[in-house]
Formats: sequence, C-alpha cells, structure tokens
Amino acid sequence: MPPRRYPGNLSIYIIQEAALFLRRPFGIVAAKNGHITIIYRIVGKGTEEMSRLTVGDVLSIEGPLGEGVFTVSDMPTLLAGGGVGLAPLIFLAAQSPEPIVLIAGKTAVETKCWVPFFAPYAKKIYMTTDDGSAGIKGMATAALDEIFSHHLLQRIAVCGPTPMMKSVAQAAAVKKISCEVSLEKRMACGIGVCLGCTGEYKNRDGRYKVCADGPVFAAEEVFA
Amino acid sequence: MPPRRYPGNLSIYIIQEAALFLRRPFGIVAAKNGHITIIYRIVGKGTEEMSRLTVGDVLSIEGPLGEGVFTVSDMPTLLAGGGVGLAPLIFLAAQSPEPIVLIAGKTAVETKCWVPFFAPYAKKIYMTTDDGSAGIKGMATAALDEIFSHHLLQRIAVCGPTPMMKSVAQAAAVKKISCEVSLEKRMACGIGVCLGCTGEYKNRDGRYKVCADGPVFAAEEVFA
Amino acid sequence: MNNSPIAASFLGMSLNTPVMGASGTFGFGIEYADFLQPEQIGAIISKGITPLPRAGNPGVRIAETPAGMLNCIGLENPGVEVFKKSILPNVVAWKVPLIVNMSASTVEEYGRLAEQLDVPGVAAVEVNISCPNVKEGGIVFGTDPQAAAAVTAAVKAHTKKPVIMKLSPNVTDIVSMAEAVEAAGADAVSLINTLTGMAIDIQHKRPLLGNITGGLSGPAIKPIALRMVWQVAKQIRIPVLGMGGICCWQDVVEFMLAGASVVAVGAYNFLQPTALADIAAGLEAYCRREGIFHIQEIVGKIND
Amino acid sequence: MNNSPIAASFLGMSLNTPVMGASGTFGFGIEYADFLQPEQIGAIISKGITPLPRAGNPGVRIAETPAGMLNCIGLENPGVEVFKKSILPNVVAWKVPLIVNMSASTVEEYGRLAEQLDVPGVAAVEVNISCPNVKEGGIVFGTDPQAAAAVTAAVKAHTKKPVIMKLSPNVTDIVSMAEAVEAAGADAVSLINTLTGMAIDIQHKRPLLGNITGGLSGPAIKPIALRMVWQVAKQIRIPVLGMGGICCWQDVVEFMLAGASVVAVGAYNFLQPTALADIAAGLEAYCRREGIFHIQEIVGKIND
Ligand SMILES: Cc1cc2nc3c(=O)[nH]c(=O)nc-3n(C[C@H](O)[C@H](O)[C@H](O)COP(=O)(O)OP(=O)(O)OC[C@H]3O[C@@H](n4cnc5c(N)ncnc54)[C@H](O)[C@@H]3O)c2cc1C
Ligand SMILES: Cc1cc2nc3c(=O)[nH]c(=O)nc-3n(C[C@H](O)[C@H](O)[C@H](O)COP(=O)(O)OP(=O)(O)OC[C@H]3O[C@@H](n4cnc5c(N)ncnc54)[C@H](O)[C@@H]3O)c2cc1C
Ligand SMILES: Cc1cc2nc3c(=O)[nH]c(=O)nc-3n(C[C@H](O)[C@H](O)[C@H](O)COP(=O)(O)O)c2cc1C
Ligand SMILES: Cc1cc2nc3c(=O)[nH]c(=O)nc-3n(C[C@H](O)[C@H](O)[C@H](O)COP(=O)(O)O)c2cc1C
Ligand code: FES
Ligand code: FES
Repeated sequence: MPPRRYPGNLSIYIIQEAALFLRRPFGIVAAKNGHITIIYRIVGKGTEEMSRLTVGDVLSIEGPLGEGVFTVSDMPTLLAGGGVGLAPLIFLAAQSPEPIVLIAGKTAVETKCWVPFFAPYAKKIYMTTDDGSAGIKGMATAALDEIFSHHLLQRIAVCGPTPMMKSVAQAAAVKKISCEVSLEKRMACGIGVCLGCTGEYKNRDGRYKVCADGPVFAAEEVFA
Repeated sequence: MPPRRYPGNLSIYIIQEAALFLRRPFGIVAAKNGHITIIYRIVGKGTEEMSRLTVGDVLSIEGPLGEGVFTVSDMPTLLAGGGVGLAPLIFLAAQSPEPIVLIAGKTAVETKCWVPFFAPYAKKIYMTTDDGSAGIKGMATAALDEIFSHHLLQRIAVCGPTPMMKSVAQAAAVKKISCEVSLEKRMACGIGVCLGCTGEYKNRDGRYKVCADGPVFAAEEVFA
Repeated sequence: MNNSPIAASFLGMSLNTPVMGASGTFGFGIEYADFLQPEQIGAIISKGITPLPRAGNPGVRIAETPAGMLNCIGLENPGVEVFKKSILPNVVAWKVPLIVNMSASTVEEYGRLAEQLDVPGVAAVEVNISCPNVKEGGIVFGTDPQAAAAVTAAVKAHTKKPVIMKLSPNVTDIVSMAEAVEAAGADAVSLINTLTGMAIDIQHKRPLLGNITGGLSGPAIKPIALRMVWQVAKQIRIPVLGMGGICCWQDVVEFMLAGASVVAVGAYNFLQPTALADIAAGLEAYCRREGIFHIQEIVGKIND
Repeated sequence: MNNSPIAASFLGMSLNTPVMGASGTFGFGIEYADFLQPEQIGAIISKGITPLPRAGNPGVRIAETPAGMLNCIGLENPGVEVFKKSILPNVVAWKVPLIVNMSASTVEEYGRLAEQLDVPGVAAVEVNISCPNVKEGGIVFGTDPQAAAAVTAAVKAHTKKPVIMKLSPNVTDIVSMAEAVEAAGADAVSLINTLTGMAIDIQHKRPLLGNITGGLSGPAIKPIALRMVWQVAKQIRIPVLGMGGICCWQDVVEFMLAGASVVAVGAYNFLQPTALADIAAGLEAYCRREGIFHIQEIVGKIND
C-alpha cells in the first residue's frame, strides 16, 4: 500500500514470517526516498526477533495506518515525549518551525540518547529524569512550569506513557493550550475491523478506534 | 550430544527456531572434523526453510539417533538406493570395500547427479530409470539380475521408497543374500518415547521403534 | 464469472469464491476496500450485531498466542438501528453479498432482531449463539442443544432470509448441536466459533485480558475446526460454512474435503489483509492444475 | 535439596521440581538419561499402561500442526504385567518418583488394574479417562461426570496410592467433571489431555492420520489448558497437575498462577529433550530474582 496522507505521527505495521501471528505497530521516525526509519525498544518476542534482522531480510510492512496524526502547523509547538514515544515526535520535529522539545526519561543515559535526533530541529531541548541525573528531576510535568514561563506555546504534542500524556494534557488544559496525544493499545488488525483497540470519546458520544481514528487525538477527545 | 557409536546409516534430528514444532530426521552423508554433511530434498515447510539457511544461521541438532545401522563389513556389498535414500548410502560406501552401487531414479538427471558421490568408492555403479533415459529401464529390481550375474554378493543395503526396499529384499531373499533396509516413518521424539514410529517385528514377537531400534533393520525383521 | 472454477453456490447465493471474511474479523467488509476488489470476496460476514449498541469489554482485548490469538471484544457494535441506517447502505453499494452476524440475550430478542434484519441488502443471517442467555441465568445457548434449537426456531419464524446457525466448539458433542439446529429449521451451520482460552501476565500476576478469558482463533485451532466440520458434515444434510485457522488455499481444500461447502477466513485477515484474494487465486490455480471444473466438486470427498 | 526454591510437594511426595514429564511424551523416563539428571525431573508420568499389551493404531500416528502436533498412538504399551516385570525395576533404580498413567475399557477393569499397580515403586496413579468405555457402548468416560466418578471410585477402592484423575478437555463443562471426580474421592486432577483434532492430506484426499482423528497438543492448546486449570482450581480443593503446551518457565509460572500445584511438559520434550532441566533452571532463577522462597507460594495467586 502506498503512503496515504499527512505527515505527523504515522504508524506502520510490521510482520516477519512464520514466527509471529500478529503484526506489530511502530511510529515512523522518517520516511524519505522509499526508505522508512523506525526506532524501537526490545520488549518481547517480536522486537527481540526484529533486533536479529540483517540486511536483506524481508519484512511485510502495512501502512501508514490511521487518520489521526499530529497537526503540523506554523505555531509555536512543544513536543513532549517519554521513552520510545519520542520516536514519532522526531518526524513531527522535522516538520515543525523550531519546536520546543521535552524529553522525559528515567536516567541520564536513557534521556540524552534522544538529544541528537531532535537537535537539528529544536529551538530548545528540555529534559527530565526520575533520578535527576540529567535535566530537571521528576516527571515530565516538572519541566512544564519552566517551559511555559519561557515560551509562548500554542500547541503541545505528547507521546509517551499514558500517565505522562494525561498529566501533560491536564497542564495544557489549564493553560488553554491545545494538546494532542498519541495513544498506544494492543492491536490485531490495524485497520479498524477487529475492535481490539477502541475507546470511548470523552467529549462526545461514540467510540474511537486507535488504529483507524488515531493514534493521535486531541487530548480532550480521549482523556476525561 | 556427542556422536555415540557405529558408522553406517546414522540419522540426525534437526530443528530451526520458532517456525516448526517438530524436528526433522535426515541421514548423515559424511561426518568429519566436527562437520556433518546431509543431502536433502525440499518436500515441505521444514526443508523449504532449511533451503533458505545461510552461513552463520544456527540449527539445533540432536543425534545420531538409533541403534540400527547398516553393517559395515569386508564382504562384497551392494548398496541400492532410490531418491534421497541414496544420501545415507554415501556414508556406507565410504566405509565399504569397493561396493557395487545401484542408483534408482525416475529420470537421467535425477539419477546421474548421484554418481559423483559414489564414484570415489564404488567398484561399479549401475543405474535404473523409470523412463530408460539412463541405465536400465525400470525399477531398481530390473537391474538386479544383471548385478547378481556379474557379482558375487554377500550383503545388500537398501534405502529408498518402501516398495523398492520390499522388492529388493525379496530378490535378495531368493538369492539368500543378507539384506538390510532403512525405514522411514513420521517421527516426533526420535528417542523412542512417543511410539509414533513403531511397527511389528515380522520374524519374532514384539514391536520395533524406527527411531530407536532402527532406522536400519534386517529385511526379514520388518518385511513379511 | 460463473465459468470460474472457484465460483460457488451457497443457500441460493451465487458467490465469486467460496471464501468469505469471518464475523468480527472483517468489519463490514468495506474497510478492506484498500486491499481487495469486491469480486475477490465470496461474501462478507458482518461483525456481530445486537439489538442495542454495545461498548464491549473494558481493558485489554487482544493477546497473541502461539499460532493464534485471543480476543475478548465483547460484541462491541453500534446496534441494529445504526447498522441499518448508516452502515448497510454503504455495504450494499459495494456489491458483495452480506451475511449479517447477529447475537441477542433471549430467545425472543433473537426473533425480534431477525425480523429487524429481514431487509433488502442482507443476503442471510448468521446467528451467533456463543453468548450467555441472560434470561436463563447465563446458560450459553451454544452449549445446550435445546436452547440452540429454540433460538433457531425463533429466528426462522421471523425472517425469510436463509438462517445459518454458528456453533461453538466448546462442547462435548458438536454433532448433537448441529443436529438440533438442523431439526429446528436451520439452513446451514457455521463452525467453528472461538475456543475459550486464557493468558496470564506473569509480571503483574493477573489475566492479560480485560475479560479474563477470551476466544482463541487462528491456525492453532485448525485441527479442531477441521475435525468438527468433518464430524458434522457427515451427519447433517444442510451445508457447512467452515472456519477456524484458515490461512491459505491448502487449508480451504482441507476444509472442503472435510465437508465444508464454503469457508471463512478469520484472524488471518489481520496478518494479511489481502488473504481472501491470495487464497482465491491459489484455489483457482489448484483447480486448473488438478482439472477441477468446479471447486465444490471436492466437498466432502475425503476417503476415510 | 529441599532448600531449593523449586522443590515442590504433591500428594505427599517431595519433588525436586514441580515439573514432570507428561504421559506418553516421556516414555518411562529412563529414555531421557542421555539428556537429564534424575534430580532435574520432578516426576516421571509413564506412558499409559493397560491391562493387556496393545499394539496401538495402524498407519501414520504423528502430524505436525501450527504450534503443535496431532498423535494417534492408540495407547501402544506392553501391558501391566510386562511393565511390572521388565520396566518398573529399571525406573525404580533411577530414583525419580514414578506416576503410572493407566487406562482401561470398563469400570471393573480400571479397578483391577489399579490393584495390580498398587506395588512398591509406583508413587501414584494417573487415570486416563479419555478412552472409550467398551462396555457402555463406546461412551467416553472422560466426557460424562457420572462415568468419570464411577472410574474414580473403582480405582480408589483398589489402591492405597494417591489417585490423580486426568481429565479430557473435549467437554462443555470441565468444572463439573472435576467436581465429580473430587466427590468420588480423587486425590488430584490432571488437566488437560489432548483436544481431538484432524489433518487432511490434500494430495491423496484422505486423513493424514491412520486413525483419522488424533489428539492435539503443544503450545497451540496452551490458552485452553490455562483457562481450564484456572476454572477448575477455583472450584475444587484437591490439587491440580497442569499441562498443555508448556515449553518454558514462563509457561509454568502462568499455570501455577492459574492454580496448578505442579505441572507436566508434554509434546515439547520431543523438540527439546532437555526441556525439564531448562525449565527447572529458569524457574529457579525466577524465584531468586523475585525473592520467592518457595515456588508453590504462587499457586493460584492470580489477581482476577
Ligand atoms: C500506534 C503505536 C505506535 C507505536 N510505536 C512504537 C515505536 O515507535 N517504537 C517502539 O519501540 N514501540 C512502539 N509501539 C509499541 C510496540 O508496538 C510494542 O512495543 C511491540 O508491539 C511489542 O512487541 P513484542 O513482540 O516485542 O512484545 P510482546 O509483548 O511479545 O507482544 C505481544 C503482543 O502484545 C502487543 N504489545 C506489546 N506491547 C505493546 C505496546 N506497548 N503497545 C501496543 N501493543 C503492544 C504486541 O503488538 C503483540 O501483539 C507502538 C505501539 C502503538 C500502538
Ligand atoms: C530416518 C530418516 C532419515 C531420513 N533421511 C533423509 C535424508 O537424508 N534426506 C532427505 O531429504 N530426507 C530424509 N528423510 C525424510 C525427511 O525427514 C523428510 O523429507 C522431512 O522430514 C520433510 O520435512 P518437511 O518439513 O519439508 O515436510 P512436511 O511434509 O512439511 O513435514 C511435516 C511432517 O511430516 C514429516 N515428514 C514428511 N515427510 C516425511 C518423510 N518422508 N519421512 C518422515 N517424516 C516425514 C516431517 O518430519 C514433519 O513432521 C529421512 C526420514 C527418516 C525417518
Ligand atoms: C477479533 C475477533 C472478533 C470476533 N467477533 C465475532 C463476532 O462478533 N461474532 C461471531 O460469530 N464470531 C466472531 N469471531 C469468531 C470468528 O468469526 C471465527 O469464527 C473464529 O475466529 C475462528 O476463525 P479463525 O481461526 O479463522 O479466526 C471473532 C473472532 C475474532 C478473532
Ligand atoms: C505422543 C503423545 C502420547 C500421549 N499419550 C498419552 C497417554 O498414554 N496417556 C495420557 O493420559 N496422555 C497421553 N498424552 C497426553 C499428554 O500427556 C498431555 O496431556 C498432552 O499432550 C498435553 O500436554 P502438551 O501440550 O504439553 O503435550 C499423550 C500425548 C502425546 C503428544
Ligand atoms: S486494531 Fe483492530 S480495530 Fe484497531
Ligand atoms: S519417533 Fe518417537 S518413538 Fe520413534
């Protein structure tokens, strides 16, 4: 399937032969000249096997999936990410005008490794670590006061663990900054037919599918 | 497990990761300096995947399996094989004193490809083909009269399709030449615990396991 | 098109192929428009429709298992009214026969729902009886021959469409279930639905699925499905719609030899959204290679 | 040895590990002497023993399936007399607890066989009731609670050994089967035996297996086995010996969390003859990592 539309947080769906039954979703970090870049963390069987792939091995890739992507705009934007949630934000950073970037992590090692990916695009990069070993000590929200006080933001894009996305979205709501979040759910089909990844819209009637309507939503659509 | 004993028709049991649930048995063609050679035909999923292996891929090999191997002796021996049944006979040829070899196949191409493997050891190589395109036209037995008339044989070792083994064994019995056959059965365990590969001894009470008691048996043990 | 060796007939329908998309794995079919041409699809079997909208189960709904998957979607669907108003017209426009899968909680509700679905654009109904009977205290219709027969009779009484009863494999005696629904007037049986399974998240020491248990599907269950199709097809006169783990044309040939007149692909659509077309192409090549004039010639032709 | 976190107790036996070799997949244990040390084996569960020798089924007995296998060995075994005379002494010499799996065709035969097996060297009997009851016209003991209870009572009456009833998963209601054998005096239940499945050789248009159908085992069935162990363990007071698709220590943890006191590895032994040792080592490392003093602490400790 040829790429369909929009830049932003596109995700793709990868499968290797034989060993797995379900495809695995990943965000796109870059897509150029027929090449796609992804960044992934080894967490289980599928990513473990991916890590053993070598040049010439063949994968079946489906996507990009979903209608819900981060809005690309000219407005001052904060990109806030935690863990591998940072990966798709790189794609967005490349298309945003000097975004502010917030990298949240556990340790200095885990946090700093993301800096080079954002450095070419970012106006400024903030970091938080659980242990204070790099940047501000604490959760992502610990950096928000400082960021808000130094930058006049009009959009926030968040991708990371749900608690992080919720708390950033809350802070954004208080400041009346529009906020988009990228959800993660276990998927089977990736195209909206299995209903494995659905949730209830919080600001209106009806239900969404992370794979087909997302993965990116306005924060108020999905968090109460 | 280190190789256990006997030369002859040893078989081993191969598995690749993940994709298959059962191991696959193959005869050993040669074993030297920690290297094992096998020759196999692509017939299904397992052999198909084996054919895609490249240097550096890791296999789990169990064996050699079984107690029943071709007898290695100084007596004049005929090695008769059909299809991939010829593979383990190469191992035996290397240990026999100038054996007579009979290669049975469907076509010239299929038959002639085995000649180089036996040429270094064989006193004489006979061939039969279904279509007469190489050697004598007909089944393996079509060559036996000529072979028996030219060579005084004391042993015959056969490995190939069951009908072939049966007919050669019958001819051997008439001539009172001792004959060993190598059975092929679907296996699960390869070590005599699942009883997937058993049969009834024909010359005495009791049941044999192809994997543990075989795969090679005296013809009269397994053919009525 | 009907000269094609893989054209099939089923309950009076003329299908381009004997291979359908199974309920719950194929949406309403139109979601596959990016991957499949209408003529590559035997029929669409819709996601299960219930009288009222259902949100389905909370928590994790999907787990991968060896050669398969568990799901506990919990019959999420927009309800029959929204289905008829907003979805059905789009499916009809796509010109692929639509079989509507339906579910309810009491015998009466099944009857009423069947009546609501007796409308143009619906080619047949497939009745899912794997759900608990709320009125009879949670007893599952699908595991009791009498309850299954009662549902069958109620549905038959309320629709002119062909009625396919979809049987649950979680029973001691699948044949008696099939015989019961046949006797009650079913026009065909679908088998199998999912087997009840479970997975545990050992890190958090809790069930992986929000609903604790879920339905197992995929190649893992194919040997069981095939056995049930074979057992049932020998004993009943109505046709069998076979499913359970089908991934390739060889699987379809196995099911048809075992006695399935037509088949459906379920979970494998998730792995390979072009599965229906790939399988149809494989079947067609098989027919030509083997000189099979019409694929349904092989139905039940196993030498046992 | 009993300071080991993976030492386990079961029916009064002190086991080095909670992981046994399942019946029919582990021979009489001694065949694994090239691969395993006695202390790496929780217990040996023997191939099914019958009153008289049995040749088993003709034709192909083994078929590979996705993430599993089918078998129709047909209870090939040398019979109880030969077992006691020629095999038992060798097993006893190996010093691993031996549980003898037994099968018969009538309730009376089960009782008599239990009596014949009430000898030194046999730690317990595991009663396979998945076989047809010849006297009652082929009804399978394992699918009827009353018949299963009758077998249990007969076996209990004829042996002083602990009696483990091995249940078939091919039933609508596994809990009622377990409750029936518990009420009849069973000391433990084993679950699950194989699910009935089938495979077709499409080239020759015939069943692949000599017996047409066979028993499905391996990882494919793990979700079903786990669900049944969880359902049953909650409802009975006697311990559960869990099995079905176990391949690694994580699987064992899943089964124990679901409620199995001990477990057995079946078909996976064929793939990896050192499985029992590998799993035991994995379990031990898990206990140390998690600060688990005794593996059986986790039995049934799932938060559902
Ligand atoms: C829209 C989306 C985008 C994602 N982008 C990235 C990315 O860019 N980089 C990255 O490293 N990870 C990403 N993830 C998470 C990634 O999909 C999982 O880490 C991966 O599927 C784990 O597979 P596994 O076989 O290694 O783990 P296993 O635990 O063995 O997988 C078992 C099953 O659970 C599912 N699963 C496990 N963890 C997750 C998870 N966190 N989210 C969703 N499903 C999961 C798997 O897909 C599979 O079906 C994304 C997830 C989603 C939904
Ligand atoms: C003792 C012994 C020695 C053998 N030596 C050789 C050899 O040297 N070279 C060679 O090419 N082949 C040999 N074979 C046959 C070889 O084992 C099969 O061709 C192979 O297992 C097929 O695997 P597959 O996955 O490609 O086929 P599939 O058909 O996909 O296999 C499915 C299952 O059937 C079994 N199976 C399929 N065909 C056979 C067969 N002919 N015999 C036994 N089991 C089978 C497989 O092991 C597997 O369990 C030998 C068989 C035995 C029993
Ligand atoms: C995610 C999912 C949802 C399903 N939903 C339904 C449903 O709504 N109604 C129904 O009758 N069967 C449903 N099924 C069962 C399938 O239609 C099919 O019977 C089963 O999955 C076996 O086929 P398979 O192994 O090819 O998937 C569902 C299956 C899956 C995997
Ligand atoms: C080849 C084979 C033979 C078996 N023979 C017996 C038997 O004699 N008695 C019995 O109770 N179970 C028998 N079983 C069932 C296993 O003991 C076990 O219950 C089942 O295989 C599920 O476990 P697994 O998935 O780990 O194999 C046999 C299984 C296999 C694969
Ligand atoms: S993954 Fe199937 S609906 Fe989203
Ligand atoms: S393969 Fe198991 S006994 Fe021979």
